[in-house]
Amino acid sequence: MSTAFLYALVGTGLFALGLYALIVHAHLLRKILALNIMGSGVFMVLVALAKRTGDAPPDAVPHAMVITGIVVAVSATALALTLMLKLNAKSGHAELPDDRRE
Amino acid sequence: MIASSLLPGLIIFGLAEERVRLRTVLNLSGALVKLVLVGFVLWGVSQGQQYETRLALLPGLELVLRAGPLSLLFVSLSALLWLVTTVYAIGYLEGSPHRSRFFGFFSLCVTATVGVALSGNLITFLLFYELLTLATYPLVVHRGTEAARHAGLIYLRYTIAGGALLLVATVWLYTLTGTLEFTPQGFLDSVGAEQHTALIIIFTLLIAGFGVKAALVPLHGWLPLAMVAPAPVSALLHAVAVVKAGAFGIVRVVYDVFGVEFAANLGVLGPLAWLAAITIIYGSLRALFQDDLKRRLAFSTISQVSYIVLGTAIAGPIAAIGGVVHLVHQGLMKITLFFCAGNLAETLGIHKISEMNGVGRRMPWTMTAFTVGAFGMIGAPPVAGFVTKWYLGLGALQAGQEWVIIVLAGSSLLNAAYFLPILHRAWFQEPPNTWPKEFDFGRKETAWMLLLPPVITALMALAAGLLAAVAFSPLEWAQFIAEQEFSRP
Amino acid sequence: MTLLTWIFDSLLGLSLLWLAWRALACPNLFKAIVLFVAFGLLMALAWVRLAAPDVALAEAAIGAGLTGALLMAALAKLHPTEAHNDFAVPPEKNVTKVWSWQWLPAITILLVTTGLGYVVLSLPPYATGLSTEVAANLEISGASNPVTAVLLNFRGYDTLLEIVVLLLALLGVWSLNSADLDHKAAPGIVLDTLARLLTPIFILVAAYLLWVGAHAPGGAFQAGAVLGAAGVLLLLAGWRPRTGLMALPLRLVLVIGPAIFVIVAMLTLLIAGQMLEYPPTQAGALILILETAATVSIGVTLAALFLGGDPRKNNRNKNHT
Amino acid sequence: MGAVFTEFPWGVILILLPVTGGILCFLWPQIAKITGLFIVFVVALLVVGLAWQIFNNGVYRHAVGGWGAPLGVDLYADGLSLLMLAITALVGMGVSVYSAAYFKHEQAAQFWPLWLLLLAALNALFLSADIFNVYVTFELMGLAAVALVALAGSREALGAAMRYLLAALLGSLAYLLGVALLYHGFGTVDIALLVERAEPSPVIWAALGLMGAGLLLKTALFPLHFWLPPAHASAPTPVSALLSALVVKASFYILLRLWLEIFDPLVGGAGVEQLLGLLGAAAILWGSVQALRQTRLKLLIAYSTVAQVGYLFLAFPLVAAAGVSAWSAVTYLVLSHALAKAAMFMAAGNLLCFGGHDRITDLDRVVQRLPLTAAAFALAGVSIMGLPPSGGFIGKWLLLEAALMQGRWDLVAVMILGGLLAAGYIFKVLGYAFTQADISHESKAVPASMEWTALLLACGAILLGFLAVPVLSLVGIGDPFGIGEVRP
Repeated sequence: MSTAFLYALVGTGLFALGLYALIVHAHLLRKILALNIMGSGVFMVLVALAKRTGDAPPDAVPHAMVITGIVVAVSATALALTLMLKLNAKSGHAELPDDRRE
Repeated sequence: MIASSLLPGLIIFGLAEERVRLRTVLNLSGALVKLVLVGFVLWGVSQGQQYETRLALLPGLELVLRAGPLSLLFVSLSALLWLVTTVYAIGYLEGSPHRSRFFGFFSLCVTATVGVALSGNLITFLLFYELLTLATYPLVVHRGTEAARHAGLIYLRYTIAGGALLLVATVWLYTLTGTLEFTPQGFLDSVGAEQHTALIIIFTLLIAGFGVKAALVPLHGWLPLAMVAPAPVSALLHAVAVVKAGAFGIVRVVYDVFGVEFAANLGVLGPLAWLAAITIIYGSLRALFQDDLKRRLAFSTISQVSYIVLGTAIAGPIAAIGGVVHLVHQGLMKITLFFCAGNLAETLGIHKISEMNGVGRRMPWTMTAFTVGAFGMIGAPPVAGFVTKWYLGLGALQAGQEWVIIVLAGSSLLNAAYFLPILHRAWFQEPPNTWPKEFDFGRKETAWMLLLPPVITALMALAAGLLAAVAFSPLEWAQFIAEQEFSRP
Repeated sequence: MTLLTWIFDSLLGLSLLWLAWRALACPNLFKAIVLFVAFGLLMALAWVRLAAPDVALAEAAIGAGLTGALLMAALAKLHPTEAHNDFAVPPEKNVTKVWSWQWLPAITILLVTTGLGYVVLSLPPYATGLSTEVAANLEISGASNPVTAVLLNFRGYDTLLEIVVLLLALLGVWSLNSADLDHKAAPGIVLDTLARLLTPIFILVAAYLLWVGAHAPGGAFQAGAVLGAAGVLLLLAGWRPRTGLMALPLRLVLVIGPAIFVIVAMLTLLIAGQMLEYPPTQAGALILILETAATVSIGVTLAALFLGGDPRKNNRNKNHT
Repeated sequence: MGAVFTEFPWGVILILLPVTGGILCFLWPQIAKITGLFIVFVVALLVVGLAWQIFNNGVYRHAVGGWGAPLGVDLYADGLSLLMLAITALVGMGVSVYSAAYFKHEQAAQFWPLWLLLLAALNALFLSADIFNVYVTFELMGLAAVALVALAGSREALGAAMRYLLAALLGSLAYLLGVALLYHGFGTVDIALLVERAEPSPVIWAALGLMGAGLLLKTALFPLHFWLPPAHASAPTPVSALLSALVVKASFYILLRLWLEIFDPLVGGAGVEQLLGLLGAAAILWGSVQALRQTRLKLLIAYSTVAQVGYLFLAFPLVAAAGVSAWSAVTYLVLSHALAKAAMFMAAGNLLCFGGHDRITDLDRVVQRLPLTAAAFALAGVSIMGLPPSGGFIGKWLLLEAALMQGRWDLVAVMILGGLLAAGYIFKVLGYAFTQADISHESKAVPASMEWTALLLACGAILLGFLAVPVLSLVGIGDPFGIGEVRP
């Protein structure tokens, strides 16, 4: 198996791990971490598969996409963290209110 | 023609509560203009002119308004009665709150009725029919009490569900035929025999949908409850708008969608006739046991409207005349009765039949009008109701359906049984010393705006019976319509 | 591929997965964040192995560095009882719960991932993507580093929107929160000195990355991130900008990136007929202008995000509470 | 003169102008309201210009940077995009006028830049022809929407915004993974090129699964709707209107595009449509029943959105035999729901503002004294129930027609039942408009502009019922539904 596919598989694995953690964990900080790791997984798939060029330099377009993605991810993370803190200050919890308690 | 009541309606919504005079002027002028227009078109059509308006609604579907003979019969009725009812309502609601809202929806309601009458195809019909539902709901709940809200809810449940059935049936019909245009003798000849089961289901759906408003048993549950509405609303609901729209819908379906012959071949008219007969008897029986005057009238309506359906379902030209002409006759008579009931309630506070002892001496004009209406309902000559029953009976014999005669006779007996005691009480019993709640109108028996309308409608009912053979009488029109339907080119 | 690199790649991949797992599962949130930062650094290593040095730089600076700092700062501000109690349910209850419902997502995700893995492997082993097109047009793009060419020229429109996303995040944060502008005493002499020493160096590094980005790994995002890091360091050391600067001047600096981008987009639309179509002769200069503006905005925005609130609202909110 | 109109790059300005506006509003909050209103109205004019252009020249295509796909990003507009842009501009104007009176002081300063950037994101989304670019616009839209929800500041709003953000990010990541697979499978992210290059393969299925799941989550199709009711109900009123009317439709639009262009030709007929239809039916029933059970007005309206989204998905299984009707129905439902739901939320907002609460059982004190608002709610309700004459009726008619053509009685039943339930929950509210209640004292005046915008939008939804022929012919430009080629 070539490097490209090896890392691409790692990427899908990261995506899956993040998804699982996002679903089962209640703490918002953990959910935010999970989304970041999912994101890393997706970026990994994008970049890894760009290296299927043999000895030639890899495809630069996915690289640019990933850089865009990283900036978007940090923006979203910052907003999410602020929301979490604000929610925490208002309710004393850093979990989402349960649906059933409505 | 539609605009003549839509525009005042919309303007009235915007009017402040205090602008009584302006509102009255708008209302009456709208009604008069409409009447004049109707007269004009009536004359035009009798000269062989065509009036038609088309507006594209969807690719392949248009909004069609067409003034055919059947439409005009209904339009003339509603235009005439609207004017009368408007006068009555202005008198009736003097001083009560939310009048702008009331008259706004009132006008919308008539708009919808005229739309229903003039519809040239099923989708236009459906459109105005639903508009009618929406416009009448605020009228039913106008009083704003808990009972009114409840009645409104029941009313909606029935009518919206009925509307949904209509929608399915209409769309289905459209997918089968590709047209919805009302055509004398129907437009289904092209549909292959393998689709006949589907057509029977469609017919059932359509009848069920219209039957809700026409209050066919067992779909009549909303009507007695809706009696909580103010008297002019009841009058309008029963005589002109809602119930009639349902009955009119059934007539349209049988004549202009399916065609009498086609429907008879499908075998759907027999059950419809039976359903109508059951409704006639059931409504009369229930009416017999009501002490509340308006409720008795309501069950009477259930019974009477089915004459129209019956006339349609018998599938013979003479019965058809009876059915169609009853559309007008029942309207005239029933509106008289409701106006009178309203007068009794507004003047003396009488709601129950047991309180009506000797009321004829206190309010002779009102009760005379009431008597005319009641005799008409029973079918005694020379009031209009007699003409209906005569033609229905003849038609049934002609079509070889003798059982209908028994139904007619039975229902006439029952009608007599629930109206005659009222008349007896009113005219021949001693009046009590005090009425439940008397309002003072000086030397007159009640306000003239309340008194005039029932007297006029009673006179018209009499006239329709006496002058049935004159040109332009309802009977003449009905004969014209029946000829169109039954004469194959 | 030699056996040695294969072993190295496998080990790196496995450690990435393991670190991610630990970061998501370890009960202590502080540890989790540390593990996440470590994960980010290993990711950077992986990017290098995948011949993506630009991504590696961005990941190290933004993905691991700034995200880590944001996470740490947030953790510090969390309500004390929440910061350490990271599972909603107490552990013993958690165990019983595992069997009641957690197996369902686990199995579903496992199946889906297996499917995804199969799909990934079904791709052709050799594909050039758009690299030939990129290479063919590199000459006239105004940048010899293909990643910069894609970011600022070929797909410059994406980048325009992305800078707006960053600004938007700041708008969101500011609408939620106000920032504390009181000067803080430096937490320690070490940090203070470090900050004073490192800030100029960081700025220099940022300038270098920006300049070199045109033909070598680096560029606006990496430079902006380094600039942001300098800001974070200053903020950590207790430095707070003067209130007078917080009004219009700060906002002007924050929007200079998106603003210049929009202006360039409009001008190119008017002159060349297509949005962001640079005349080949001026492409290099235009890209440099865009990148400089973007760097400044990115750096300041990132630092402002770290500050975590709207400095303008500070005084008003104090009066309320 | 004509040439100026037909050659002018309306589409690009549609994106750049609101971005500029957002920046200006951020820089000078004092003039945010004026700037915002001005920009939104100019955007509406630009849409008219674009419509003129598309009408004369056919589809609009703009190669950003002059490169053209696959290297560059393309903008693309056909009849469908145009209609989405138009409805965005229309609802956007309404919301802007409403907001000008609704938001005060500091909140206004925060609202306008966020809203203008959201408008830019929506316009960019409807013009995009590039699936990675769509990802970026999604993030722009998502973050703006979340920040707008959080503007309400209450605990419920913050929780709802958080949930919304997590769902939006998850959806975006799933979508992005799909983009990654498509790019590496076929070497492009341009939709038109993907259509040429794509062929049935595991990649297509995986991409469909990932992008589909992500987009369904964003569109809030049952059972992925969990985030929608709290977010739409607790947001500030103009934001609720924007979210329900436009933002949900944006992800649906992309789903529709991708399905029509890429996936349907490759995997159509393999049961995916049926699944979508099934979920749509479930959404209608579940959303309607939940709406009926709510005690708070805004939650009721939010659940109604869940149900209405379901109708859009009923069209998918109906395309095989009745493509024209089904897709026309979808277009119409999208348009009329946008107008009606925006009007409905605004009406609810007026009641909330007037009476200080939105408990349905206590509405009697409020509804009576805001006749314009009550009328707006009622007219919007007519469209939502699908009663004639209204845009909703036309949509429902077309959808019923399609279902009957195909003999799908199950779907017919669902539609009818959904309509009845809708009537149930709408009249549950309207019934109170007619009850007699004593005058209460704790009430605030509602600005006339807020009442009138609600009413005008509702009238728009009704009026739409008479415009089917021109609207549907406009959608047909560029043949977005592929009706030109009849499928076997």
